[in-house]
Amino acid sequence: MSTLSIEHLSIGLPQGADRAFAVEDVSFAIEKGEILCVVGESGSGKSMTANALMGLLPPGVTVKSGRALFESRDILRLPEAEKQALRGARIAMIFQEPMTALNPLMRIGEQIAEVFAAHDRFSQQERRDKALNLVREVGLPDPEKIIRAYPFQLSGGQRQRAMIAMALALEPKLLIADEPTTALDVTTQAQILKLILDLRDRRGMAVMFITHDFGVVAEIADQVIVMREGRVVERGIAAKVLTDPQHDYTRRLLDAIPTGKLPPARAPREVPALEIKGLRKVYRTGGGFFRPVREVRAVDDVSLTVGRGEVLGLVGESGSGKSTLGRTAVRLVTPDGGQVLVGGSDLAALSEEELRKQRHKVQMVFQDPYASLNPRQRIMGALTDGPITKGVPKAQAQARAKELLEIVGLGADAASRFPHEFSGGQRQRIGIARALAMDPELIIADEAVSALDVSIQAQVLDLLRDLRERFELSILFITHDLRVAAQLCDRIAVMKKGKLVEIGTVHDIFLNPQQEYTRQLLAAVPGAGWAKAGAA
Amino acid sequence: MSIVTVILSRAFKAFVTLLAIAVLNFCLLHAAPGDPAVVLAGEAGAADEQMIEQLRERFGLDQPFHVQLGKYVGSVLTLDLGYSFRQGAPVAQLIAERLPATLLLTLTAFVISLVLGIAFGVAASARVGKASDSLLTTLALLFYATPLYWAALMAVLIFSVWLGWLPGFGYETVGAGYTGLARAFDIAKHLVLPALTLGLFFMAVYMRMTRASMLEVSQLDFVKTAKAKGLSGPAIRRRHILRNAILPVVTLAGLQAGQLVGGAVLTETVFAWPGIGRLMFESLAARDYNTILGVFLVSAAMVILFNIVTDIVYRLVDPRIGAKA
Amino acid sequence: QQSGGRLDIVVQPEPPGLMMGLVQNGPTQLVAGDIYESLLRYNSDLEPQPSLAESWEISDDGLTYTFHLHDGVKWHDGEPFTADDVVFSADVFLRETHARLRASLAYVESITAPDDTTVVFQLKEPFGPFINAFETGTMPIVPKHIYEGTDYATNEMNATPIGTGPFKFDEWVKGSYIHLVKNEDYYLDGKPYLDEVYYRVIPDAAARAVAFETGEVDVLPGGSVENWDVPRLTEMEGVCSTGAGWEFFAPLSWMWMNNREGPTSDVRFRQAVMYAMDRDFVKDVVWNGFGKVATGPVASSTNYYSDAVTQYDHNPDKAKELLAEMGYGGEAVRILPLPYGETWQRWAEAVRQNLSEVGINAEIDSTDVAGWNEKTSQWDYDLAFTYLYQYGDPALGVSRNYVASQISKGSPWNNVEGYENPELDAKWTAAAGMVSAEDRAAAYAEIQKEIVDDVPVAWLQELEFPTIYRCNVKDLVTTAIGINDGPRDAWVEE
Amino acid sequence: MWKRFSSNIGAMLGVVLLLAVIAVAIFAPIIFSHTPWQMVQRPFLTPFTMDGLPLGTDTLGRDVASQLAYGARVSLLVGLVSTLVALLIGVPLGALAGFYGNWVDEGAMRFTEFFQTIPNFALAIVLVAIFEPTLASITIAIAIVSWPPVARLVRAEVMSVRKREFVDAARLAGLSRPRILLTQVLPNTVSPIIVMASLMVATAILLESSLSFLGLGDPNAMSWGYMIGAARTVIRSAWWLSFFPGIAIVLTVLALNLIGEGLNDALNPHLSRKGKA
Ligand SMILES: Nc1ncnc2c1ncn2[C@@H]1O[C@H](COP(=O)(O)OP(=O)(O)OP(=O)(O)O)[C@@H](O)[C@H]1O
Ligand SMILES: Nc1ncnc2c1ncn2[C@@H]1O[C@H](COP(=O)(O)OP(=O)(O)OP(=O)(O)O)[C@@H](O)[C@H]1O
Ligand SMILES: [Mg+2]
Ligand SMILES: [Mg+2]
Repeated sequence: MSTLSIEHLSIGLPQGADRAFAVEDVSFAIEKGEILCVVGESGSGKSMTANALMGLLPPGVTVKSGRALFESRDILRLPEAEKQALRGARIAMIFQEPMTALNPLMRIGEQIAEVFAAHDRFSQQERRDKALNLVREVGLPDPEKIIRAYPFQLSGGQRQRAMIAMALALEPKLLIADEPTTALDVTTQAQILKLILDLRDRRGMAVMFITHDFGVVAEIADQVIVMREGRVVERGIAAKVLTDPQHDYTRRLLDAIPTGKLPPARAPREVPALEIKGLRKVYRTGGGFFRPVREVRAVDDVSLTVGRGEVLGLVGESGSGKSTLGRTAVRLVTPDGGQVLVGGSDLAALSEEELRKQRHKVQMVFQDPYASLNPRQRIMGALTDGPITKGVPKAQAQARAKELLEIVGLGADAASRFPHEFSGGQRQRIGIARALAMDPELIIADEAVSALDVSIQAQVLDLLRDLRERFELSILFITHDLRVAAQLCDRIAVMKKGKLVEIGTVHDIFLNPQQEYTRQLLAAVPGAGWAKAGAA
Repeated sequence: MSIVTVILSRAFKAFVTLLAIAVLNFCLLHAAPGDPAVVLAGEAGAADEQMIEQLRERFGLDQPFHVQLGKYVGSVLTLDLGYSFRQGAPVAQLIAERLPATLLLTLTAFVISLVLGIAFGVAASARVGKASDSLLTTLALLFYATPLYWAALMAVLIFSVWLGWLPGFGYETVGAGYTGLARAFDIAKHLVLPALTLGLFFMAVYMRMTRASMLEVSQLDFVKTAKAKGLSGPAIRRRHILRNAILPVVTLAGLQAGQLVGGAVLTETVFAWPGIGRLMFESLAARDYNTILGVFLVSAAMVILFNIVTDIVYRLVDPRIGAKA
Repeated sequence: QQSGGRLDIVVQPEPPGLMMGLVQNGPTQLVAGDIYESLLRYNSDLEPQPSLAESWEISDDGLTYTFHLHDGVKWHDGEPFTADDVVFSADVFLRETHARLRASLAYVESITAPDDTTVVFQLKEPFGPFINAFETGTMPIVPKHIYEGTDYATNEMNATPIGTGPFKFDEWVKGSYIHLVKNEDYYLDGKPYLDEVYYRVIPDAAARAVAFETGEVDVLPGGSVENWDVPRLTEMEGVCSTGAGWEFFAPLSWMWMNNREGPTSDVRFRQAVMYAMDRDFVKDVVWNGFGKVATGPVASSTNYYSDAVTQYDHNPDKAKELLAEMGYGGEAVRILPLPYGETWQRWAEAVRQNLSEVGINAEIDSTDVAGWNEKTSQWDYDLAFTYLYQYGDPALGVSRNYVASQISKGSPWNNVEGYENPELDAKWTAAAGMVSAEDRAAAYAEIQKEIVDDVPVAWLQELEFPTIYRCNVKDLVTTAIGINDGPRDAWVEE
Repeated sequence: MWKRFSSNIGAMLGVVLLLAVIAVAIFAPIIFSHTPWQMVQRPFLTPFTMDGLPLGTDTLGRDVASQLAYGARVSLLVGLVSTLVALLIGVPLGALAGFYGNWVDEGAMRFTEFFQTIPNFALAIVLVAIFEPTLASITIAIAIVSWPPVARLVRAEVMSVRKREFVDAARLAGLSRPRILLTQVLPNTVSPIIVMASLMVATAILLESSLSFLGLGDPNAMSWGYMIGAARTVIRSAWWLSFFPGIAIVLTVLALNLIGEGLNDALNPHLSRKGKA
């Protein structure tokens, strides 16, 4: 018998929601020791399904029909008290956001032991010992110390492990993981995925794993179901769905994934658009009357060049200093040392006033399409403020703005709207149009596609590629996603802890990495094996 | 950074602030029309130039302004608050006589408002959307909108005049000769009305804040984690939500506890409570500069003290602060 | 008469100090009048009565005052009281500290003590009202052994006053109460009857009324509750009230009108103000019928009052006529009310309304006690409310407000309005020096007649502050200054 | 936004109440033929006993209803103007502190802290007493004690907005710093300021009435606090004299609070996000 079998589940949304049902007529089953991946784009109802199983639906959202059999009981219809007894003991769940999923004011050990307390198991001392064992089991270093630590003293990966320890405390039969690795960087993600696979093997739990990342699916799934707008559109053995998708939607999702396939190499560029020489930036935090100063060497003696018409990818794990480098290049951040030469003049040495006049040469496309547009300013204003300050007559700036909006595929009438009237992908394009409006020599794109869904991501990448051809643009493309970098870039630079560890053409980096660190990065990309296989 | 260094650095800043307050107030008061010598002379029922000159000389008012200011700052630096010529006693002594009453009143009001406010706030948030929640929030809004002094007048009217349950004014039964417990009980009886009226407004503030904060925290991810563990609703509220929700309330409460000392003027007036708020108000009319300045300094010191206490409490409750640096 | 018991009396506002030689304001005198004594007391007809002095004689030329003191009087600290104390108080201590007495002492040639129980005041020239200068507030006798040779103002004993009076200082809880206990060694046998007196500080007028209602206090001295509460309180069962006990002070209220500048410097304007005001309305509504509309500078209860003067009734038309005649052009006139509570505030509002009804552009200048003192003593006002005690004789409490020699910046107790009339000045001086009562009466009648036509100030009302008390308190008010003399004779009936 | 606001019953109730108060204030001279100071009947006339004097008369025989209406003018005026002045002090200070940071911030915040350390009601009392109670001095005193929270709020908002990427974008576009502050940052802090302002008006009305109650009101301007202060001595014999102005204050302050809360719900994107979670 299956550990869990869901039959014809429908979950109704409150009035005024984007659709009537979050989930409609969904059926599937998970066997003991099996990992079922639930994939689908944002809003497809993955989380709602999981929440319904846990009895944690938000107010207003209700199960309309169907049942979910677990240990031969319909857990959707149990009285609240029994659901409560089930939660944490028989069914456990881990969440996407490790930073906020733990109570900031409670020690890790206490939070783990609380699971026992909630179900009235064991004595005080036993709870503590068991918590310690769990911490050890999920591979957290120095368990004695960890259980006395507060969440803020742990890194994201460590917190996610603590969450998993909690979920495993009472050896549940079913583990539901709702995008548990999305917020983590690739190396940490790989570790967590490995941990889950390990635990499944050792304990034989059934796992329902929610993700929108097919790389992850390829890494761990036994079975896959694909959801779209509340319905299951495809199901099957993981390997089969990935290689031979039946449903059109699945196929589109898979196509949109940047593959490891490398574009043909282009000739190296000779004329430099941006030269960075010995750049250094140290952040000092804290400090005050009695406080010691803490220093972070965000960029440590980095030199590199971006040629005219070249796309240079800048990769590295989180916190390695990529953004700082990018922001220093446009001098949103003033460097502590070194030079930033744009068309020969040193931006780093200019005064505030002179700098304003030079600003237009380098522009930036920001990571967060929501945050980078002023919510109270119409698009036209956002696109013309800069050119007008630069001295372009108003009418001309407006005409150019409309033209640019057409180029990025939005249509001129977008100019009179406010940012909140656009989707994320559309806003990202507005951001690009805004950068182009200044007629820059160089664009810094900081994680410009990271926040986007795969399909939209693909569109934006196409647009960038196109622009590079049309305007001879130089781009410094910052990303933590090596696959994306491979798609677009001519050369790739790898950063680690503020230092540039390796730089080379895409082919060099991917096929013949020189540094151990680069190799680790490449290996950590989820589904790396599968992607390579796909490319072959 | 250890708590000791925090306190030290805060104490230093506090001292600077207090000095600045002394200077500002000194200038302010001396800008006021009205001359303490004239007032004192006027009160005597008759006055002539000779008398006023004498008084001015005694008060040091015959000296140039900057000399007076320098002297005052000098004495404040040595923790001497000066002498009240009107009351014929050192200011420190006058304040020391009145301060306990004010502290008793404000601290009681503070504790009442904090405890009740948080309790009602938690209760309301647990029943959010239900009738009892609406009732509590509406009541809180009403308390919030009611002028303190008006509530006080009405309370006296109802509870001491009509019903005769509680004394309507004063600090204790004068000359009853109570000692020990009997006296404490007597004072407690006198304390009920003023503390309640003073506390009512703040109770409303804390209640609304607690409720909002509880609701906000209950949306946070870790609450979902707690639910997923199988904890019961009350346990989640107590162990997880309340602990986090109470932090902003603590901050606000710390700010207000200090302000209560200076803000009790109205309550002290209506209830004839012999505290420093009234001392200040009465000294103001007489332009008894030293006393007003003294009261100001002491209540500002209270504000600072409470802020430091809040800081420490905060540090104890929230492990993140202090460890960050 | 019964011995024992306790009295709770309201004192408002809290006195600044209890050393009567240094402070003589109302609240201080109310409390310290129990502790300190003077040579004489005065009955309600303002006739002198024995106090520290058992008997006294005045020489026929009116120049020598001889007092025979009680035997065996002791200070509260046990030291014997002697004539030296009187000489020290009058000649040394009070000369330095007591401005009002200083004016009377100017007539004194010498003060001597021929023996321990005799004191002789020798005057330079006759001064009719001198016999009225021996009231407690005017000449409190202070202990020589404590004050001689010290800085009076900062003497530590000021906090624990030592007097000869019927009650001793026990405790002062600032902001709350002052506790006095019976002086067991008092020189009058059997007196005082009460064991203890509490003076209660209750800053809010309404709370004071409540305190009386709930039985917390037994006596509300005049002016301690607002007038509107008086009928309600006196109608309560077992509550008595009396208007007596103010004869000596005879408080008279008026508005100073600035005679120096502005519209108020025109006599027609001042007369118009008198006609514009509905003083009967104020007496009936604001003062609840207590008191009397004033006819001139001298209160009707004091000596030498005369009503043969021009009467200013409520006559808006006359007022308008006068204004038109002088050509008043609507200049703004500021009214400075007395900052003594709601009654006075309402009064100013009523006056402003009256004035605006005849076309005077009046507004109220608001200020506190200090501001009032400052503005009046610096002459920065147009119309300013005040009331003054008359101390039983026009020469003590009236003339000081109208003679040119009393024009002096810095005090609110003199000729603040700036009225100058040399002819009248001479008459005031002459009247003060007359020995025979009839002569003085005639002289003062003439002065009153003349000054009322000049309207240097706008006389408002003779104030009456009823003392409210429980009827079982007997003999509470026995002198012309009422409970300010201390409840020496009071007793409580069980 | 208006939709969200108007669907909030409490907020709409607040708007209706406030509009009513404003209407009464504006039309007071039309509704009443006499000024609030005019003695029109015998004193202490009980409410609802005489035509034309629905709320009775006060200690001097003046019309309580007319006083109430004229009092609304003063209360609203003081509330609005003092809030405006407080905003004029607090917004620029907070904005500069939050935007420029460093020593500007340090200086401005020390200054603000300093004012927060002085007990504010006591400070208001002293200010009014010193500058003598007139509408202007009362308004300014209230403004002086109520701007620090504004400065703090604006500073916090500006600091968070300043970190948003669109500000960086504006810098890249070459806009000058003052212009960025004015056109990009400040407009995004408007919502919380509006919410706070609506609550400050309420607080200012309460403060004014408290000052008046202590005898620190402008004696030439009839206000609700003045009425209560004047009536407190007769609270036993004439309850209506303090009751009606008390109710007027409660209702007005309540209305402003309801509006403030409604605005908060409508303008605060935080809450709208909550709905989706
Ligand atoms: N509290 C709520 N009230 C109303 N509708 C909601 C609520 N929460 C989610 N929805 C809607 O339910 C649908 C399914 O949401 P769900 O959270 O399950 O999506 P998901 O697949 O988990 O997406 P994501 O990948 O973004 O987490 C969406 O249309 C969403 O807008
Ligand atoms: N304003 C700042 N103040 C202090 N430290 C900072 C600041 N900005 C960045 N840092 C620190 O500098 C280091 C590099 O940060 P940076 O944002 O450049 O990393 P990144 O490579 O872009 O990371 P990610 O992929 O997470 O965006 C990190 O350790 C970060 O904590
Ligand atoms: Mg989800
Ligand atoms: Mg970055």
